[in-house]
Amino acid sequence: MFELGPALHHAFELLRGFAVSHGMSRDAALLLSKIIQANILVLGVAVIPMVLVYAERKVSAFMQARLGPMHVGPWGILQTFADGVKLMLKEDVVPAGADKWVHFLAPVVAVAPVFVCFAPVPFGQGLTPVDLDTGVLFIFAVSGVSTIGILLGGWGSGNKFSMLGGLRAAAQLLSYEIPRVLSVIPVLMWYGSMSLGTIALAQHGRWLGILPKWFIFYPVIGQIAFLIFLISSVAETNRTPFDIPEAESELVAGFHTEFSGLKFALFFLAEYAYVFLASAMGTALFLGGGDGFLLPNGILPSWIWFLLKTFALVFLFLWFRWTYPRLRIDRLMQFCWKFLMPWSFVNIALTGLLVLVRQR
Amino acid sequence: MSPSLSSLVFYAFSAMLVVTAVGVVTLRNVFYSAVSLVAALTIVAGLFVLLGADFLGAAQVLVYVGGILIIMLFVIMLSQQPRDLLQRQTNDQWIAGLFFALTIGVSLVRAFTYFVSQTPPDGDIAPTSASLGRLLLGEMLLPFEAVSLILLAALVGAVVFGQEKNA
Amino acid sequence: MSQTTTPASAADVFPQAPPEKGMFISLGPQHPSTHGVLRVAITVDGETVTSAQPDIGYLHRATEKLAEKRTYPQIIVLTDRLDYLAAMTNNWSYCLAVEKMLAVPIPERAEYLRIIVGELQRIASHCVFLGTYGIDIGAYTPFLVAFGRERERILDLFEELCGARLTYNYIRIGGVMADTPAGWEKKVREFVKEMWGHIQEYDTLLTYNPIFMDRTQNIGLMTPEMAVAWGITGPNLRATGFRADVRKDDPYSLYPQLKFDIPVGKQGDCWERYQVRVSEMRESLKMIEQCLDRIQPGEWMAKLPKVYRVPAGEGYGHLEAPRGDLGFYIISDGSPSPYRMHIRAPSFINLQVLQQLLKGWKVADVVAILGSVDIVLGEVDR
Amino acid sequence: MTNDEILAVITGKFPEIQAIPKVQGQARGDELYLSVPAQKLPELCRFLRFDPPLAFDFLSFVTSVDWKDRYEVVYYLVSTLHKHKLVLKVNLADRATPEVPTVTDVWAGADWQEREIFDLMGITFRGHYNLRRILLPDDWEGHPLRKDYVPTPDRYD
Repeated sequence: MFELGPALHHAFELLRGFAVSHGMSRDAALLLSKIIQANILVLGVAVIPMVLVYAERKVSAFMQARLGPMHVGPWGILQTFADGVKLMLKEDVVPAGADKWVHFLAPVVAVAPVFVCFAPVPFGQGLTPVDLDTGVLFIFAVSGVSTIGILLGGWGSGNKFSMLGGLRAAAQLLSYEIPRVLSVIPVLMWYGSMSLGTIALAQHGRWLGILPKWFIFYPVIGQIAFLIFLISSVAETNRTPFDIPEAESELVAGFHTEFSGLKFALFFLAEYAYVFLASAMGTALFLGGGDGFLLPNGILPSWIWFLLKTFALVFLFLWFRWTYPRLRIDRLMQFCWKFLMPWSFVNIALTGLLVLVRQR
Repeated sequence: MSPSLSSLVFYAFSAMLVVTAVGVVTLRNVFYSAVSLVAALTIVAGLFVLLGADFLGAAQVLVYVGGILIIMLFVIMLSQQPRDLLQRQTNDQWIAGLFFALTIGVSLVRAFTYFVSQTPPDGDIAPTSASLGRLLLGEMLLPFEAVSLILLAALVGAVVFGQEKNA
Repeated sequence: MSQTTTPASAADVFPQAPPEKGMFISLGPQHPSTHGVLRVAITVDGETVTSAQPDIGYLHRATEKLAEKRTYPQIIVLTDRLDYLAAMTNNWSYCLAVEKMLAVPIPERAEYLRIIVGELQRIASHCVFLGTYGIDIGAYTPFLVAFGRERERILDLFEELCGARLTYNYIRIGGVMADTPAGWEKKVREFVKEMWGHIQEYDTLLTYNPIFMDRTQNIGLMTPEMAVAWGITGPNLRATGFRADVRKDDPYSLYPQLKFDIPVGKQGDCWERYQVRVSEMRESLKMIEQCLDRIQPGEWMAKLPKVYRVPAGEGYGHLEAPRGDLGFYIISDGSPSPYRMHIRAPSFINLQVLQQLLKGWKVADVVAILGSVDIVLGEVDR
Repeated sequence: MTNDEILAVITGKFPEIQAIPKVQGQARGDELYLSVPAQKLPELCRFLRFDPPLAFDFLSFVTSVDWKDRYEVVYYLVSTLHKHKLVLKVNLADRATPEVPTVTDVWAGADWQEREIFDLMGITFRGHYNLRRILLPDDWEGHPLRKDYVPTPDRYD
């Protein structure tokens, strides 16, 4: 019904026409509309973590027989907004022994990649900000940069323990990036393209009328790929049961303990934005993007379906955090190198076989 | 992207690239030069994308910035003591160095001007990952496998050297 | 019925001075997982701990010196603040020692009330351990469930009984402070019925959670010889497979008439120290049910003069507190206040084994082992 | 084993140790009380610990008492196998430098308890591997549990 994609497209056409008619060159108008689109995306990515923080506090509350934030706004909806304002007003403490520039740069390098990563994500029909041909690879590449932010955070805090904490967190991110990339390769092999838009589109349609042709329902390879992707995404976003930075703060200070005020808010925003990014990628790659099920097509627009499925995956992330204790650091590394990686290789081989069979 | 806009972006990127590259060499603090190396390589990736090699740009960021430079930062953070971080970057043979740089510079400039005049800038920017993939696993299969063998040998070597004596 | 302990070999049991080399980490005294004001100085060689020296005394209130200046009933208030998570059993143990010297008969209803209240206190104390140990290992929900929901129910019952939630001062020399309010026993019975389901919940939530087991099994192993040599008592000792419980070995009150057994572990690792406490909660529930069935209305306080003098002499009374064998050694010179009172605090003696127990384990395990020993600093520092 | 059998076994090996009889009207538990000279302590403890019929493998607690004219160190022993109990009392006549040999080599559990007695009562334990203050700050003067202890005024400096 009210698909947002074409409507927005049409709006920008009108805008460009209006600008050109008022003496603006075609290029300038095009650039202007691109800038406006980018701003909408950045605003969206800045708002989503606030929704996620609220969701996390409410979900954890109900899991623990309590109510969660209730005072600020009806059912505590404005609580995260209030937290944001509080963090902005907090004094930004830079430790004496710290390296001022690196302390300033760390949150920037940790947060900036997140905004860029959302470009190729297909929010719905026609709602892909930039349908890059190498979408998946682009996201993995740019999200790798934020690991450097964590290292800078560890170094910029000036104390030996937070540096150790930063190193351990970076080691975890590096090692879990590999199974995450490997787990997505079967999807790319099967659909022959790296653009998230085309992959999501290719998953529309039904098997025998009822089972949607999502990659997760492909016999063995779908489930293995999805599970490895989910597990390594939880590890990539430093969330329980892989939250080494928090565990480190028990013994060795975590890398972001020396940051306060807005800088801490940026690290916080990065974590939740990555959770949303991982869920969005999971939806696009494994759950068929904007493709609805059960209800006949067209009742709900595709971007609503996309958001529903993404929030379902986000709920999984939240659920893990409040039920599982923390893995010890060496078990965590062992799990990655000795369990996730071999299985992702097996999965790639299996998919290769299936692709061969399909070509016959 | 009309020619005037893309050339503007190109010159901006190149200028930033030169600044960060010089920064890598001249910055007194080793950590700062590592960070400016990160910036330099990211800008190189930007240039690749500008030239239409989107796969190469993404791979550059993934491999260099996401992998190699993080290891470099690891090494710097683990090994360096704060005091000997601030070493003087330049030494007294800088005259010989300058002369050598000039000759290399002149020959490079002549080479570029020759190439630029030869190849007309092609028009549309087509996605390259498919053709690159076919090339790598088609004609170039043998060198591709050879390179992976060399990398494997390097990996095993690093682990052996990294092994602590008593382990 | 407990098996004999072979003489401990010197190497693995006896303390040696800490080595000097290795990186030094100071854990505490302000620290999320040391359960109170305790500092543990750890020297680390790479990832493994080479020596650990707990540093205590931050909460020392000289209870033993204070006792010499107070009359016998006034000291009950002091004992509340020793193991502040199990004030009932503190009061009870002190009253046992004094009653043993006074040789005064305790009415049966008072004895049953003491057992009901003592076992409820054990469940509440183990709930606290369950919650905080979950947090040490990284699981946040058990804390809200065990500490928040169950323990609150017990504290409400105690508040209804004696007006206080932590420092009850309910068990007095010769009996109990007051009879139970109307309907109190019915509420306890309801709580006990519900609690059976809750303990089942803990098993699924934490006890048999694969990551929890991975973090705690085969970690912080303790042999029975080492435990007995270090004087360890309570769940920590029983987790090593050594069946020793004051309620069975040196029975007091009406415990001989109750049917309950002593849960025992096998190899004394962190998981079994946790598991023994959870199954002990089940035994406590059994005992409370039996007491509720047998309790009759009647006298709840022995006849004692206003100011009574304990005959000169000495006496040692002890019982099975949630954290181990808590005893009071009292020397009286016939005056209204004791000449000397020594408190055998189980947490104080259990804590010293850390010097031996932490050696050789990884840094990441220190928090798990320290949490599993379950000490309360009020009792350690006295 | 009853108290008398234990007493018989001990006096068999150590003739100079006698039991402390229970005075009429004195409140006391049913344990056997022994008075032990300080220098005989290590040998007796090792005998009590490793002699099979006695097997006192569990040291419940160690404490000390200041009787104004003498100090007294009390050991409360329990055998987990035979379930019998024993109380050893060591009297230290000289008040200037009260000293008792350590028992940490027989029962490791005495480690901190002896340090606490040293800290609060001022009795040194010869041979203890780590004898320093445990509860009070290291620079504390005096031993609070002594009857003649004058509390230093509160310092707010």
